[in-house]
Amino acid sequence: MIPEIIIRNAPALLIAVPMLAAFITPVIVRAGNGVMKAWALLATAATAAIAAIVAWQVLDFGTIVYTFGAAAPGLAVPLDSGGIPVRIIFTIDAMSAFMGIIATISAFAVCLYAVASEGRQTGQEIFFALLLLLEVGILGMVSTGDLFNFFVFLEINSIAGAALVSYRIRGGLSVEAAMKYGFISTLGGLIVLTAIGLLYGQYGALNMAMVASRMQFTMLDGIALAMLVAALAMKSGAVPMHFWTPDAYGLAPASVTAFLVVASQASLYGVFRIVFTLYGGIVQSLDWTTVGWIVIVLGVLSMFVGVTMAIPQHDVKRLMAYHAVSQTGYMLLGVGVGIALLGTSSFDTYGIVAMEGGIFHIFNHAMYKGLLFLTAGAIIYRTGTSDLNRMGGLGHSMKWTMLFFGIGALAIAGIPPFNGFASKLMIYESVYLFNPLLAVIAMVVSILTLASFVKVFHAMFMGPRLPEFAEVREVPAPMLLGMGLLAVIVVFFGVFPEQVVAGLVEPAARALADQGAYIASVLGGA
Amino acid sequence: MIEIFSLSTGTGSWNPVVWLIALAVAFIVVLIIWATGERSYRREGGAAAPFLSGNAEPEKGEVQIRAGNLYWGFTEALSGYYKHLVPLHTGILNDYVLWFLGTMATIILVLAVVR
Amino acid sequence: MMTKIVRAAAGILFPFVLIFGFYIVAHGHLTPGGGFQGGAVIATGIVLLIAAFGAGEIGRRIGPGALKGSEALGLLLFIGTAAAAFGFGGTFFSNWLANGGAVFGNIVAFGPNPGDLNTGGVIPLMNLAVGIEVLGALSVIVLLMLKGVGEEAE
Amino acid sequence: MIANLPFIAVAVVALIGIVVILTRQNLVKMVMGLSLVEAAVNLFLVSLGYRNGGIAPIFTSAPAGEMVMPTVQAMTLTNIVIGIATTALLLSFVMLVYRKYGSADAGVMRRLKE
Repeated sequence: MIPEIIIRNAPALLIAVPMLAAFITPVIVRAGNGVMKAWALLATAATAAIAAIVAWQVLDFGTIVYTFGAAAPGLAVPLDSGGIPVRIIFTIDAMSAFMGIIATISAFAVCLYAVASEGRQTGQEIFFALLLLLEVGILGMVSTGDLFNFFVFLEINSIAGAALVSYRIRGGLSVEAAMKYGFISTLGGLIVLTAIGLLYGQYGALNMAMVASRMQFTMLDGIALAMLVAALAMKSGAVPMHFWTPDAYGLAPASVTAFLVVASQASLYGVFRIVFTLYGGIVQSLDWTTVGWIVIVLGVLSMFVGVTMAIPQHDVKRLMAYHAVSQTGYMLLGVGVGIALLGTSSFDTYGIVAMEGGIFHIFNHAMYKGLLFLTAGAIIYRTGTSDLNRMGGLGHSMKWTMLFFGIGALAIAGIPPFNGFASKLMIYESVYLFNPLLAVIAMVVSILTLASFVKVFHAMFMGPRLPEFAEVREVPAPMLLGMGLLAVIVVFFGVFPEQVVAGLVEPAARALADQGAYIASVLGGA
Repeated sequence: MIEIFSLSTGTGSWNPVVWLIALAVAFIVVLIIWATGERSYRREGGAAAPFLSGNAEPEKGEVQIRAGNLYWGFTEALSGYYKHLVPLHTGILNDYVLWFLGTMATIILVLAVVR
Repeated sequence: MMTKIVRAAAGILFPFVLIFGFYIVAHGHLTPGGGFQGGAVIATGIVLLIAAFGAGEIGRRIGPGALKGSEALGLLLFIGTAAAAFGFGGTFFSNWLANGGAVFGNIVAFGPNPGDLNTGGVIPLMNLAVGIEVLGALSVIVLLMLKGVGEEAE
Repeated sequence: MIANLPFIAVAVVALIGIVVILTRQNLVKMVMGLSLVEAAVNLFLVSLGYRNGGIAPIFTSAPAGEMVMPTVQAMTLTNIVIGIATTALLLSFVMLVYRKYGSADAGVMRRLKE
């Protein structure tokens, strides 16, 4: 049914299709804006289909290894190389496939939304080209098995993201946000590269599996680990390195913000991949628990500071951005508990559940946070203001947007039966067994989240119809479709969590925890 | 059948389908109670109008509570916490970098030097 | 716009800069250099012209449109060469021209040798693509930034 | 000691860059500091690949002997290319900030806070 050549080369197409589409976009725009938008939509849909093929292959037949430039995809270690994988290798295990699905679904919904929401802007071909490049960066980060390649995609991610944040100038405010984002992520990228240099200097390899199999855990390795964790946690917006997040999320166009959430999660994936796969060999030592606790502390700080900073905000997107910081904390907490417990007897009873909860939360967060940012963008699109103090009574004229916002808000607050509840329940129960205090903090944060979103809902939609918004209508259909797609996923994942957890999340958590299988898939059981 | 849809969390399980059915049942119960209520109630004739000690009801737009006034008590009660937290968000790029490098240095200290 | 001496010297130097740049691009698979470096050298030549004749004049003669076109052409050529490998049954980026006997297809001699330009398979092609891309991109960056500075001065 | 000189230079250049980033509020100077850090990282990578007495890793007419590591040089080159892109992007941002705010100072560029 699907041509064999596509299945065989699916990991490469995952990068090649959006990249080619991005480069063609500035050319194809000469045939008209409509053609260009249709092209961008087609490209994101095709990428989503390829990500689905990749995920199906991975879940059915195990980790895929794709060697660029080799005669066959599986030839990771050439015969004349002395047992070192010299080429750029994509190693796609269940976790990578999982992140790929998140990124491509979100990209498609965002693209659908942006077709209408950016319709009044100039230079749209650059916007869609950058959006596709950002998708390339994210997909590359999550699928690569090569440290330097990871850095390159991280930089593509940063540059495309910073350029997109400044897409609308808005009297310089967006440029300020983009400057801060671009500057600090470039510095983070350089620190990642230094850490990669430290590892290369010691082990003479860039392939993650190769470095992991040679890892000696010297002091330099510890420094490299700290640099990688700090820089990537900064890119994912963990407190106390979160200061760029509200700026960039708040000022970027709403469609971009919804996708930047996924871009941050690719960095979060980087943290987990580095800790588990690269450094998974130190499980038994005391350091390992320290690593877990560092991630947990970052997570708890993010949860608490994020939500408390969100409550007094009055700019709707800045408020949501602080919530994004807070929700990132849940993922760090869940997976951090998994890290701290890895290798102990408790891991199989509740450590793995905490990890599954954290990883499931990545998916849920990308969907409901994307949905919330898109609804905020829809409100701003029609009212022209993002200040909550000036809004009110929009529920009369924007019923669909109100419905989607309600779904997103209930999901982020962890109210059943939406998807946020399912993942948060897994985190609460397993974290309670690890350390009851952490679980209590997580629940308090969840309550504060609900309180904060009640405020936003009231301010935006409730109350009588205000005279200044008498002309406000519902947003155009493509924007509603983009939001609707995400809302359907939020509800579906909330009603059938077990299927998703068993089908996608658990393989991802197991793949992340199993360092030996990752190394063996590249180096061939050595 | 039930097991397929329930999410097991290691210590317990959560079944959204049963929960939804329970919600629907509760909704039906509420509907039945509501339907047994007084049918002769009339909205017109001033029965539903607000009574504000005899004063005239103000314009709707004026009584809308804007977002800035919500949770005033919460932020006021935690003002000691917010007094320290909010000024940290200076918006100056140098401070962003300082926080980032400071956190990184702390993690390096904890992970590599102290062990 | 600078003095006549500078303009005349720039006019004489420009062809040499171009030739040197294309030499670096074409020999990228044999000697240090390659697409990026060669493209950067060529872009330096264009910057030389801009410095001598002013951004306005050069912007009118060459035009950001043409440079952006060369950027897109280079990128498409690069990805196209990489993707063409699918047609030959290889993986993405695999070298489907090397050792084929045809264009750039000579077999590389073992050990130290003076170097044969007709080797390398797709690597020279990709160098060329990158060279085209970089000369367009770097020149367009300089042109647009100078345009912004010019608006500032007015 | 002599073999460690490049790494000492790396530390000095990186420190200068970081101090510039932390203490100067002029955005152009901050970008310059970032470029210094980047230069330090590049120097670090190239020094990693150096082998004592090694020759340039070019096979054309190469004399017999040890070669330095080419991988790090490729990495450095890639980082230089990325550095050009980021520096150009950041400098354009500085230009726009200057035009809109009337100042290229990090202390002025703080309308987004709290």
